[in-house]
Amino acid sequence: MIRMFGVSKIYRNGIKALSDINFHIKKGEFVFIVGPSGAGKSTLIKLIFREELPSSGQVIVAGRNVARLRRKDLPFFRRKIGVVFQDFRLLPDKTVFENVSFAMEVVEASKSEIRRRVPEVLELVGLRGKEKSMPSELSGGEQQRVSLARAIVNNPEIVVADEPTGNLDPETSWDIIKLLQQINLRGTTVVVATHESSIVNMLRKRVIAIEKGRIVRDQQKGVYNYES
Amino acid sequence: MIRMFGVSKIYRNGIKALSDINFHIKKGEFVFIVGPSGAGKSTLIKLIFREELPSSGQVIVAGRNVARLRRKDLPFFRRKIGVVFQDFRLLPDKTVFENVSFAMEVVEASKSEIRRRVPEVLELVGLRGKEKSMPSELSGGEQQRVSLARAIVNNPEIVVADEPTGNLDPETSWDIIKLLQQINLRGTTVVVATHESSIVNMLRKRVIAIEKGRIVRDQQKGVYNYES
Amino acid sequence: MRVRTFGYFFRQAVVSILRNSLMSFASVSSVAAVLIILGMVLLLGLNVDYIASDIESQVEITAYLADGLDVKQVSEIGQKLIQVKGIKEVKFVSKDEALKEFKKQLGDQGDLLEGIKEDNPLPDFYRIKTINPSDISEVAAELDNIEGIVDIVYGKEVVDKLFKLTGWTRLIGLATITIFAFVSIFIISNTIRLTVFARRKEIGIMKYIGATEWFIRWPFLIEGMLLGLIGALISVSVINISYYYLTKTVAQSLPVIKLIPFDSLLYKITVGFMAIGALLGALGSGISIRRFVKV
Amino acid sequence: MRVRTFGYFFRQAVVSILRNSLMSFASVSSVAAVLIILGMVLLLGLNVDYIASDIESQVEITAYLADGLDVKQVSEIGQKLIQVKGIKEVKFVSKDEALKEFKKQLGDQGDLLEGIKEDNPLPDFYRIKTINPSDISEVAAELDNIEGIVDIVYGKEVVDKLFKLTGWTRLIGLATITIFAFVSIFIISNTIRLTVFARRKEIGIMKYIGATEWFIRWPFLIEGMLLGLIGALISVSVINISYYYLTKTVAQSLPVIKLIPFDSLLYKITVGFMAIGALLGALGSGISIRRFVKV
Ligand SMILES: Nc1ncnc2c1ncn2[C@@H]1O[C@H](COP(=O)(O)OP(=O)(O)OP(=O)(O)O)[C@@H](O)[C@H]1O
Ligand SMILES: Nc1ncnc2c1ncn2[C@@H]1O[C@H](COP(=O)(O)OP(=O)(O)OP(=O)(O)O)[C@@H](O)[C@H]1O
Ligand SMILES: [Mg+2]
Ligand SMILES: [Mg+2]
Repeated sequence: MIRMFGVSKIYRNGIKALSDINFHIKKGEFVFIVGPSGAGKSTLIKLIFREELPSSGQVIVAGRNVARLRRKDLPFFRRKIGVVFQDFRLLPDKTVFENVSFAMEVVEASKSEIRRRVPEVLELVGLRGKEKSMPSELSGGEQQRVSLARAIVNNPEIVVADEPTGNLDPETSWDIIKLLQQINLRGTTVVVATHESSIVNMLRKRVIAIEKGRIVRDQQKGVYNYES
Repeated sequence: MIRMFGVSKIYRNGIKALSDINFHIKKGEFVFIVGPSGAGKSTLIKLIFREELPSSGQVIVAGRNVARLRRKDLPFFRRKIGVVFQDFRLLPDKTVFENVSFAMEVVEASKSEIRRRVPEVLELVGLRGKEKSMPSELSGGEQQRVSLARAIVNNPEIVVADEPTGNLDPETSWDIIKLLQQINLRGTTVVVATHESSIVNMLRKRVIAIEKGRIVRDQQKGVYNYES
Repeated sequence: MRVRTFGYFFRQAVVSILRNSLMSFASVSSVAAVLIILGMVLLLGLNVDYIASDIESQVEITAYLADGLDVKQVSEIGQKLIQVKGIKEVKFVSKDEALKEFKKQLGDQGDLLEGIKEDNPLPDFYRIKTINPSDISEVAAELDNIEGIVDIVYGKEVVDKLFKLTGWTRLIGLATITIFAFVSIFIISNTIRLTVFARRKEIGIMKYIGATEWFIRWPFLIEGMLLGLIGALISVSVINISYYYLTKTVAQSLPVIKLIPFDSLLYKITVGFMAIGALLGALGSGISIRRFVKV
Repeated sequence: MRVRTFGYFFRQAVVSILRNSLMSFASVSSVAAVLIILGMVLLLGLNVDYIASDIESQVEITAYLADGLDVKQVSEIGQKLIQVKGIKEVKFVSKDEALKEFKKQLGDQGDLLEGIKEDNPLPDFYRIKTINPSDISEVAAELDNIEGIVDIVYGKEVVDKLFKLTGWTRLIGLATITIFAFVSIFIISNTIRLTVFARRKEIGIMKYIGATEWFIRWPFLIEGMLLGLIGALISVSVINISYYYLTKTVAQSLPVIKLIPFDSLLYKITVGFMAIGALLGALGSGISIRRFVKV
């Protein structure tokens, strides 16, 4: 489902965020990306949904080489991927409901479908009753969950989540991770960049560890830290 | 240093974020604020540096009743408090160096002072070499550390940090917490809202736990969770 | 695209205008201000043209007749004149009428002619207006070979000067209107552009969610269109009301100056400006969004 | 506040303009466009006033003298006239000169007067210009009791009409300039306001860091001032160059129309517009930032 061959990424200011990344995530896998702050996790995730293009190497997602996507195909490619952004990226002028429904409007879902599905997803992430709040009226954790709700509302083939529990207490974090697991069980490929060692250690899923832009470990049923 | 008497906060949309909060944090204390997402931690912190005013009750910080501060005294009051924001709040048009030096320009520090102190603080938070980056060119954790650097650069009397490690890996988190402890040892009052149970449990500092806007526990040498 | 999606775009645009009320207000009022100015200039230019045409239309040829023609001969010449191409109007002036007119022209000094009354030296003449005032020289040349006409006078110098002047006035008027129109387009699209700038991050977010470029564009286009339309609406209201009172006041205090009547302009300017406002708003928004929508 | 802090503000403003280059460009060009238009209107208005004054200054009184005065008497009257308050210029015209002039005025029809040559019925007269053209009636009244003057003519109706017309033209010109000036102020401050809107979040952040209101304001004020100043600079360049060529072209092709000479305007408009640009930029920025700086 997601493959990278010899990928490296050098930002415009000369910073080398990734070097020689190779991996293959199969359909239906659940993968954690771990590594210290600034290691390149977010960059890796941005390559998947083509926010950034690789400086060299090939990124192949859902059978498409992202570098070769034509401009008009890009939106349709991105609809296959639900993204939870590290910085949430909610639309500041839209309510919680509208932020989530926006993703469905984009794919021209029917009104009745939207009315049914959006509350359902908001319920799943524990945000019932916040439908009419604006993002600026939410706590950090609540914003993060709106971002998650938006990512999963269209049942995408792939969900990539960049620190989806960074602003959440352990209990809520667990609920969110369970939700991602459920989605994964239904066949969705799930990639989660995270710092939460307890969650990684508990779940025993595949772990790709990055340090200074290089994969230092790629382990099935892995833990957060080799040494621990 | 920080006292609240019967404080409650109702936001304009009618949401009751805090009810009947009472506590007293003494000069030089190190306090964790914990609680589930949406409990009211950020609201509590916003009351301390007067981003928000209490709907009822008294908030007294550094001997001043925040509700009675005159507009012209407000900036000077705020300079006593270094804040790490949950959403970082970096100035998007300024480089990392400028973001930190801005806090010193505000107090009209001398040029030589700024040239000496800013690199020193950036070194402390592990951001050496990122001086010239713009916030948009930083990873989430790097941005968070810039926010921290800015909060401590002027050696304020009080440091309040809203989830200062939410975007950091465990190791970097520990470095940051140690930094806060050092600052605390020099006499600064430190208030940290956090979800990181491992850190809270390890440090055994005073813990104020909030749930649904109420203090449910205020414990010296506390842990993250009663039950755990 | 479904009709329902279009309804969604429209609602999004309206909601966005309301939620960004400060910014909407700033841009609508700028658009209105610019269009009011453009309207003023346009009305000024049109009126200058109108007055110039009015003055030009008073230009005429005087065809002096030979002395001692009888009534039949005179009317025959009249018949011939009417058939000449380019002539609009022909009026006979007898020598007596001519003297009266001449006296009147002289005003205070008219008394000087008192002595000439008995032996009127002035000839009869035809006063001729051309369909197209600027064709006057050609038409005058045609009259030369009509028998019974002894002299053709049309103040060549004065007429040439007049046309030069009205020509210049028209040119300056047109140039001014054109410049103002371009500047207005520029300012309006710049204003709308600034409102888009303020929201450029949203555009990026929408793209990462899988919105097509047009899905992002449409609400912005509609929003720009609505902002432009509202601005235009305000401007035409102000222009119409002001012009109504201006024509009324001028008609009372300065009847010499003939302005274009209010009624005949109202409709065109209203429709035209609404169209301009809507178009420029949509364009300004569309152009500035391009930069952010791409990539 | 230290001088060094002010240097910091200035640097911040410049850096901010450069980093927000797209937005800076949009607002500078809008300011320039608005000021170019204002400049055009201002020059038009000033020139209309200039031309109106020129026409007014040609208004004159004709004081007809009694028949058969000798040279001494005539020059005595001249002496008296010069001493009358409000009179600028006095010129004697003999009956022969008068007839010649009259003929010239009649042009083609001048031949009609051929017969009168021998027995010239026209009187000698003085042609009088007043210092202040609009005082003409009062001055004329004063002349009534000077001996030897039999009639005083100054075309009361024509002069009244002329002053009514120039008065109206001036009024409309002034009104137009005033309206344009206000609209320009409005658009410029609106434009600068939009650039501040786009950065309102930064202002909040600065406050929470403990910046005083003036510490936040100064860089924005300076930035607004600089944007206004640059816009004004562009506009005065365009205005000066265009006006230079306009005066040159008009002097060649339409020497009848006397425009205000280029040199005498250049300096005032340049300085004035720079000041306006800087002031409006700073004000627009200052006013719009108030809303965000407070609380
Ligand atoms: N747009 C950018 N331009 C330039 N450099 C960038 C950009 N984005 C990230 N970087 C740099 O690339 C490196 C990797 O960043 P990335 O965001 O991938 O880290 P990360 O692993 O997600 O870190 P964190 O856990 O702190 O979010 C960092 O050193 C960062 O400063
Ligand atoms: N500006 C606001 N206007 C209205 N409601 C708000 C506002 N800010 C926060 N709230 C609401 O107040 C409650 C408390 O929010 P707060 O940000 O204090 O939570 P928190 O404890 O910091 O949560 P988290 O751990 O997720 O950051 C939440 O229900 C939130 O939706
Ligand atoms: Mg990251
Ligand atoms: Mg919070």
